[in-house]
Amino acid sequence: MNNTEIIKKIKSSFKNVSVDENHSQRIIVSSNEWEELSKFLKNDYELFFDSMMCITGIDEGIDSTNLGVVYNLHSMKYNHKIEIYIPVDKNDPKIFSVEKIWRMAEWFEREIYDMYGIVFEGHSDLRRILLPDDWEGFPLRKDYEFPKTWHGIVVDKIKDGWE
Amino acid sequence: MNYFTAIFQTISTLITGMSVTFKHMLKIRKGNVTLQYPVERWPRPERDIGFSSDSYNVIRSRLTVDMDDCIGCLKCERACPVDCIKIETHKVEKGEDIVEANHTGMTSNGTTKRLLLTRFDIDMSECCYCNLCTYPCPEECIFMVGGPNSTRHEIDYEFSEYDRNDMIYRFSKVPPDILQSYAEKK
Amino acid sequence: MVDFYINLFSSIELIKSYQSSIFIISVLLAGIPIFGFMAVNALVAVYVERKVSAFMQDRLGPMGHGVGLHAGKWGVLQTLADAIKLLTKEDIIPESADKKLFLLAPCIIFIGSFVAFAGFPFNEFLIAADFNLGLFYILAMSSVGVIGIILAGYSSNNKWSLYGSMRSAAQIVSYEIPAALSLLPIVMLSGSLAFKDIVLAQTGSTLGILPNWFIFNNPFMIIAFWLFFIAGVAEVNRTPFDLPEAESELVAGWMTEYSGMRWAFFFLAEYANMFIVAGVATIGFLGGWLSPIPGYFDGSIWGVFWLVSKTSFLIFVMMWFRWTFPRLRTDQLMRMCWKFFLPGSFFVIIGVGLWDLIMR
Amino acid sequence: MSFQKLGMELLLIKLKMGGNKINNQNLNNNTDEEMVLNIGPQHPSTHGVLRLKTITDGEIIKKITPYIGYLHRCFEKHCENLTYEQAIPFIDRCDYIGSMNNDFGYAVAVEKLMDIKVPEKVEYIRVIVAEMNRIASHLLAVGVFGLDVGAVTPFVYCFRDRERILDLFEMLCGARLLYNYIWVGGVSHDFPIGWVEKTYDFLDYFEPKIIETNDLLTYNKIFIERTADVGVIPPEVAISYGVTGPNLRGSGVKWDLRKNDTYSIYDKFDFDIPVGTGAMGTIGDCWDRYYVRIRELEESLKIIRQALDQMPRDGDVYESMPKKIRPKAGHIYSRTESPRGDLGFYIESDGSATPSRLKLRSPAFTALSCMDEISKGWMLADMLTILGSLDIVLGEIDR
Repeated sequence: MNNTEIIKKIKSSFKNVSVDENHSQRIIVSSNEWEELSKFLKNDYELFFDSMMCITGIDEGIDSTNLGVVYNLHSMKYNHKIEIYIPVDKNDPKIFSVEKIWRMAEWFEREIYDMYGIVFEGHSDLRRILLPDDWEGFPLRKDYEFPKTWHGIVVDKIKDGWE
Repeated sequence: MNYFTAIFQTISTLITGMSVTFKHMLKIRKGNVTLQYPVERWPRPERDIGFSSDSYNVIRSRLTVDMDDCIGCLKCERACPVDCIKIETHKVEKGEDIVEANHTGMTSNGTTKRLLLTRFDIDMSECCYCNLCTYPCPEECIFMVGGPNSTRHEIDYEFSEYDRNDMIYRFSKVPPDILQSYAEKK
Repeated sequence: MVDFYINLFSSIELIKSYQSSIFIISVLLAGIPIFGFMAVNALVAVYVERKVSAFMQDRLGPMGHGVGLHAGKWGVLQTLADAIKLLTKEDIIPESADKKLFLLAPCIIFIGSFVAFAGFPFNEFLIAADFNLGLFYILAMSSVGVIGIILAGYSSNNKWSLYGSMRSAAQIVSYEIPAALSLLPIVMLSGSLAFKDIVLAQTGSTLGILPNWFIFNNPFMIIAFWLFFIAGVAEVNRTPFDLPEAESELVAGWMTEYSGMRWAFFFLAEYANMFIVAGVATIGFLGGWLSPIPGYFDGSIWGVFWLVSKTSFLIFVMMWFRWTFPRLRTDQLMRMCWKFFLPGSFFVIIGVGLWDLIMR
Repeated sequence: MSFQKLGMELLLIKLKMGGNKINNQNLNNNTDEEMVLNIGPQHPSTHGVLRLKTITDGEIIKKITPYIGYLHRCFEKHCENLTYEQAIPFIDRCDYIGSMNNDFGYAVAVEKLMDIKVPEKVEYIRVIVAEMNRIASHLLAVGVFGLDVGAVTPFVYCFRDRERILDLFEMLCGARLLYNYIWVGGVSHDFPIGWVEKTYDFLDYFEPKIIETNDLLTYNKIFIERTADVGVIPPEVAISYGVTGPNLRGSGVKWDLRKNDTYSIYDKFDFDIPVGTGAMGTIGDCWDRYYVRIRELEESLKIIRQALDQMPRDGDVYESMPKKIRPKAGHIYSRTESPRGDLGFYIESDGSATPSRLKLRSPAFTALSCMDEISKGWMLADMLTILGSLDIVLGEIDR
């Protein structure tokens, strides 16, 4: 199946799914429909997306009120791909966790939580993964401000004869 | 029966392995790969790219600047991914030569120098040897030493220092009185 | 040697009456050379080990260009430099360690191998304490060290050390059995537990050319030799049986927390144990201090030479093992002992017994 | 004061101060038989700075919780402030064992985003250096795996051969480990004169060395005992966890992006995809994963030989290199086969000279995430074997 066929197939079951205007290959789903759609994508006989390639968190910019999560899915059986984009509100970022469906999502979702603060509902172990547990803020958000000190250690570069 | 095959397999494979190491031990004179470092040095790779060797850098090594040729275009500073180059320039009146500061009007490529470089610092402790700064340079005055350039600068791999500040290489040699006068003008 | 010194001093009129001091002096005079030998043995063996490992790995190992700046020609001074470094290093005792046991452990390990050397003959006369139970004594003494290992692992209050010592205890205790059982055929053939008698039983030649060593006595003895040797390798914790210190698993096993001189004592003991295991194998199977060409090059000095060179060869084989093989796992180690080595050594005992019964 | 009395005094002081009490709290309410063991961050076989909190019962592993992030260098945040060219030195440093493959993946992704068609010669050069780097990376994986199991010598042999590849790379681009060689739209410079001949020499030299490694390690009975049947990853678990590369092929799944989702000019070469067959135990055990790597060495040699034979000798490597890299607004997810598996790049561009988002999907990250699943119930020594067989690079995991 090629991309348009996959999108058609998904659209036949899910009415609210829309194709991204800027990027025609991917589809946009609202976060409350993702739970059903993810199970459908995994279990449907013709789609059979058994492998998740990548989950990426995105900040749409300082002006936008949205964060987003991009899921890149792939079927080992049929060798076709689909990209799904789910926008979430910056103030209350919540999204269904697909940890139980694709196990690799466990760490990728933790990483996105770590970097963007998107909460994955139903995740078994949602902790920070790359940053220390006591880190404040979510660094990959565009409005993140770099801390001046960390535990009393001055972060700014101090070097003789430099600036 | 498995019991005895296991014993046999163990003995035969272990003896095979031991013969490999023993052969290596006997052939140590021919096969050794140790480089006895302070006495023997790493051989410089022969790199003949077919280019004019003046403009080419064969080894990722210490950065050097020919201050005679630098026109202060800041392209290398902008190309550096780790911001280890810092350049400060001052405008000089046309035709003014300041020989003691390597400001002599013309570069070897024939470009007129309009700016006096009061500061050209490279922090080699931060340099990541990516070579990105050498490509955009229009005068080919910033380069890494070694290889064909070794006629101009000797190859050196181990440029360690006791003080971290000594790793900041200051290429601009503007005498203090001139520096003072420009600071006042500003 | 002790008896020799006691006799010597007793014959001197001046100090004849101080019997107890004569005994102490004699023991010291016999013991100090052992300590010296252990130290020299460790120095040489460490150097050889480094060189052997380097050559097997296409490297050169320690090298140098001139004394002072580097470690001498071919790096011969390397181990000496290491010894000086270890002696001058800070001795760290972890705060939460059980201090008394922590300090006691290296002593016990060292004493274990030191005492075993007391019964070890270098030739017919050169033996610190000659007694008629030599083989039995050395087998008993070589397992004293395990107490030290357990103490070291327990007292360090470190989980890696604990793992190392537990593994070590299980391993050494298990491998004692096949090691001892595979030495039994020697006792059967020579009819004695004294080293002197064992070696004397191997004089002469067999099959015309071969020396009449026990290893050539019958095919079962070859199996017995390898069983003992491999069990011995396991007993001194060398690769492929180096689970107690398994550097890639347990950091350094039971010696993780030790540093400086205490750690050097472990090292000294390890190489001394290697020498003892190789030496017992030499005496038991390879004719001890007898020359490989029967009838030639025999004598006291030659005897020491033959014994040390045969033993060194076996130590080299141990090093060869170490730089070739991967390490076993705990359960595999135990399985190997109980399923292969123990039945094997019983089989050898029966075989040697039958052979002796039928052929002689 | 007598000594006895002094001793009593000291004892009393000690008791008042709480004595030698060791702070021995029961972590996580374990039962008496369980023990928490911290493996790492400083441990000889964690392949970097990785901390594994293991709950053990004797030597049996009950649970593993990996803690990563000790090498976190804010790679993704950093890339948002760098131009596309400047990002390459940082991408080099992610998987520092297979830098060429990282650059390759990145270059392919950006070229797809910008619709650049690179000349054939550049493609050949890229394939050759990427496969050379794959050999170097697999040599390290094989050698270090041997080291984890306890064999030191294969490690040194592997490094000896790897050094030759690094020498060739030094001749090629001046750097030995972090090359910055493959650029968007081209490579930083052409092969130097004599490099191709030296590469042929290396191929001839290297082929018998694989047999030697097999003799020394692969078919060694102790090694087989240690690795066969240990740490089996069933295929469905591997796919679900996103385990890719040699680890997935070790589980018997014939999946290689170079063949199945081909990029660059890999479709021009004739090579096999080695998969685990369970020759010494179960399909998907440590030995299979190890042996897939050994076989891949041979396949890479094949590819290099073909590429060197077919490569056009003339041509400009800078031909298609853009003056300024400013992709139009858009995004791309592109993946290539790095020595460790699928190396994905998600790049989102807003039309400026810097990417607005650059995500690196690291294959070692997913491989490590299934650590807990596959090593439960094995012994401590096996756990480190399994970790070694996954061939992780912490620089790539932590980014």
